[in-house]
Amino acid sequence: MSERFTAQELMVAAAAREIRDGDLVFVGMRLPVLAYGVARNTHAPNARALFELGLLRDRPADAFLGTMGDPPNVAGSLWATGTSSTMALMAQGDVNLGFIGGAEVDRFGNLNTSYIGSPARPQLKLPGSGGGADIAILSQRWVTLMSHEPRRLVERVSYVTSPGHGDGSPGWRRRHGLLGGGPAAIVTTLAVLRFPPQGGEAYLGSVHPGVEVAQVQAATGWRLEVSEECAATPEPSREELAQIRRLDPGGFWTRRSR
Amino acid sequence: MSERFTAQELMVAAAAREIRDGDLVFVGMRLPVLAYGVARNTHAPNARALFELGLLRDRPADAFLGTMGDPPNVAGSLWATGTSSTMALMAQGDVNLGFIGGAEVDRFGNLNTSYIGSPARPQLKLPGSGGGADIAILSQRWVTLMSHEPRRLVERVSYVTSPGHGDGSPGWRRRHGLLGGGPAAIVTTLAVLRFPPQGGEAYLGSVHPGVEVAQVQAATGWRLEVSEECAATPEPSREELAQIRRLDPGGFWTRRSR
Amino acid sequence: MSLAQAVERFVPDGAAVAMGCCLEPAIPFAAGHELIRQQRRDLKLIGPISDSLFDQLIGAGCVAEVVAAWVGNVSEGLGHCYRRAVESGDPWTLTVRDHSNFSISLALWAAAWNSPYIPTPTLLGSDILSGQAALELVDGSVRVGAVRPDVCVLHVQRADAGGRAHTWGPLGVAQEAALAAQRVILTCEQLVEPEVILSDPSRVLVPETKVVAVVHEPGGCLPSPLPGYWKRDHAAFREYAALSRTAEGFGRWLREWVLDVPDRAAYLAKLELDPLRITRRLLSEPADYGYE
Amino acid sequence: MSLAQAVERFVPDGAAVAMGCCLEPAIPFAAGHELIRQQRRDLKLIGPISDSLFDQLIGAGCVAEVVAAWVGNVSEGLGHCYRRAVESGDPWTLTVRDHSNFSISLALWAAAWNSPYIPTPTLLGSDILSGQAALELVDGSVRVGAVRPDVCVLHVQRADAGGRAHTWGPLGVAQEAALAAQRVILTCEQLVEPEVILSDPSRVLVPETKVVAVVHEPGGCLPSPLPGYWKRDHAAFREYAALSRTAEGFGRWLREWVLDVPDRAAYLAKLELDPLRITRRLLSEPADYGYE
Repeated sequence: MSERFTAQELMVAAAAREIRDGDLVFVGMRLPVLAYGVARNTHAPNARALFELGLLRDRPADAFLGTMGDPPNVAGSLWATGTSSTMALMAQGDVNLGFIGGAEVDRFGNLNTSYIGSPARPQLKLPGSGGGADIAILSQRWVTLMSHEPRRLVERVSYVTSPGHGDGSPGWRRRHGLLGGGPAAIVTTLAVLRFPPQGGEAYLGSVHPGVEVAQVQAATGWRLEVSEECAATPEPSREELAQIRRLDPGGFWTRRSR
Repeated sequence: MSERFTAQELMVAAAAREIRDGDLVFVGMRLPVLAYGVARNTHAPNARALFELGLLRDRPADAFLGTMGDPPNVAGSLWATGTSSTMALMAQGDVNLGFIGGAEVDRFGNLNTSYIGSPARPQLKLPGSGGGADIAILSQRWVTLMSHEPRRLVERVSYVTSPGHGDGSPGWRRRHGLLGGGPAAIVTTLAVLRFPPQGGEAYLGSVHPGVEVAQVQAATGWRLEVSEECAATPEPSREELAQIRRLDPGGFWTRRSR
Repeated sequence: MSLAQAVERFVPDGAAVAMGCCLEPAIPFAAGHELIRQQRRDLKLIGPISDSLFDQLIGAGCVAEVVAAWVGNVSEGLGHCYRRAVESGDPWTLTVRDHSNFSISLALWAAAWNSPYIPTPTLLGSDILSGQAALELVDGSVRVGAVRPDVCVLHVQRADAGGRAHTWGPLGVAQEAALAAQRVILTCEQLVEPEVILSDPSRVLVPETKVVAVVHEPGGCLPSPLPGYWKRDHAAFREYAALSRTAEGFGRWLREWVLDVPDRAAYLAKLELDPLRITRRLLSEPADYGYE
Repeated sequence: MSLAQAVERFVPDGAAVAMGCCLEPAIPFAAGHELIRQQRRDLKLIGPISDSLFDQLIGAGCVAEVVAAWVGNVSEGLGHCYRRAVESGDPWTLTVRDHSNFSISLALWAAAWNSPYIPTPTLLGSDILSGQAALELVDGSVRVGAVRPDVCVLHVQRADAGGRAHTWGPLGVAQEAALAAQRVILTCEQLVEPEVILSDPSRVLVPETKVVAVVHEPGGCLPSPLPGYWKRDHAAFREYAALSRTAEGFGRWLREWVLDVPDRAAYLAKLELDPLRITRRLLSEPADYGYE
């Protein structure tokens, strides 16, 4: 990886490029906050951000955010309301793109942020859904960001907190009544995995600069399909990096080891 | 009836006396607005008023109200909110007393404010429930006010907008899942009709000054039980009248012929 | 955008329109009168208590269906056009879906959340249930089916051109109606700079993503009141009640106050406004949104 | 009333307590720490996302059940006491009722309206449904059963002694939690005259009829932020994350920041407050409630 940027900065830039101009984006915790800000200030000037605690914005906050509830995110917002009102927009299909933080994901894009091992006596208790399940079920498409490790990208998650394409069979989401189109991409520390528009199984969409396909495969818990167009993930542009560093001046999200 | 006060003024005073100190009162349209103000400023200084459009008050408005939505009712209110929030308090059983305007009532206290005649092609279409059905079903007890005429106090209403004691059989409300205790009184232009605490049939509780029991019976569409304690409805006190006239200085509600 | 343009573009014949959502105050009468002037037909009106506006639209022949808790004239009583339509199909037949104030609110919340219905204890034992498929008694609760407006029209105190608005005072079912609606039209007393609205995002009721038109229409609520701006024009409600008693009288009222009036400015010019205007200010304590 | 008195009187052992309802801001940490000092036991905690507060209460042994969408540390990650309790029953066994943010909101709205449940498309296809009777899949919708708190604790910007309060900023599930609760305890930054609150009834979230205690507790939200008053104390969340990784470390944290601290004033005295305090005001445009 380049000296010019960190893996987190590359992930933020890649996530930002998933946002289209004019999108209503349901912004999750952490890196997606930065991704929205970068997109809004570069290629998507008309993208709006909806936050589950009850905020709507048309521009990033004027100061650093440790959480979406920090006061700079409230000042200058377009709508300060309750969770159920922001969820109403998503339940009606108005949210074009959602971001969900992932702990464990499988080849069909199902996310587990609840229990590793048996829910009755898990090896690891994760914090839970938050708004993740809501985004996964109700937003038009969604993207998750996570560290690329074999224990995180697994063949099948043992517990589905936020459903992706279920068992991968065609029409699984529609059959189960899920409203949105499901996961569109998994942005990791090594690569961007994508899903076919009709759902199904993740494939390797692009590898990050300096990363080998074999390295991605070794860090993935299933045999990964590689798309014909698989190329290098574009590096963050100078403008994107400037935006990231303006939004995260201390490197809280993008430079500290976590 | 005395020259000292109108029938409406007497009704307001009688209705006000149904309010106990500390009550949370769900105030309907028209005369009940005055009744709340009189009670609050005389014997029930701690009574609060809840209005279905989304207001809570602990004192009457400082100026005349044509409707509960007039700006003087908003200024100085304790809570300006939505209908569903005020209804939440009532659905939880927090409303001690509700008032409903009636067009037609029957011996079991069922109110019709919807259709006279067949709903498919009625002889008279009345405005409908408003919050009436909600009050009838959810408040702890409720009172209705109406003109005492045989066409209004009928054996059985043809359409139950706001249920009272149903068919009058013991436990009818409980059997049908209605939460509150039902109608406590009907305040009319001639008398106050009351219901036994356990429900059932209305009886004559008191007759207004100068009114004969026979006159009440003649104006009632069923054979009216007369309670042993049946006496004259107390006249409005000087203080009550002063309050009424302060709240309705032009006689909009209590002096004009309607 | 003018009100005529907004109504022309966003309220087609047959639309399901929520109006009068705050109950007695802030009723968008100007928008309703414009619907009449544009001879809109087959509307489905949705609202809790309509203080004369629904009656006027019904009398003018704009309405095929009413989904409401109460249709009349709050200070005066009956809605005479509503009566005539239901009793004798004059000017034409009307489908009535009766609700209570609570149930219409729940129906709108259900639509806002894309829930099929919300179960509730209200309406138990009431004949409002009878014959209405959207109000179903199951397992001891009433399932109030979702009611989704195509358009919600709100009259608000102030808005900016971008569709952000401040509302204050009682809200009735305005929040759920606006959230449930496909689109929202705002008429406002004051058109202000975005800075004014953005200074207080907690006072914004409707997300701008729903708002398709903002119309600067002072007095657009009259004869209904609006905190901080207008008293209720009781005399207008009384006159309307008296005239609308007969179809012929309603026709005269309609010509004088709607058809012969090109727009809201002309309506206001016919009134003595000073007694209706609220002039003494009662300003709220500001809230501090500081962050540094 | 002091916070100690309010907690003593209104939050008994076994109570179902809603806290952290605004999600990341305005979390009533002072009240939570008082619950720990008073050794409250068998609490049922209800909330959407708890930014460390639920983790602390769990670690201190106050909690028997958690009804929540997320329990952790928003900027730092896992909730280590929560993990230990679920993974190995340390300090003791915890019943977990998983929700999403939307479903916990609907569960509270259902309770507020005395509805048995609200059906919704959210949670379809999620294992959150499995084995939870209060989340039932019927007819293609998920029925989210009502969740009724005994007490809801909110930290607000300003309140008067009569229980009326102004809140602004994002609300999360605070409105439905307060409406659903049997009683509400308010802690506030500023205790003001009733005139301040009554100047703006639209900013009142909770009817005073629900409020059983108002406690003047400046900084009662720290380390969580509050618009107009406090920045988030990121360092405190980081320190908590690092120490709470082990039960022993959590014990040290607990003694230093809760048990050895008699009250919130003493907590604040341990901090460097100036960098956390918001000093630059950003005042909202007032609303006019005039009526004459």
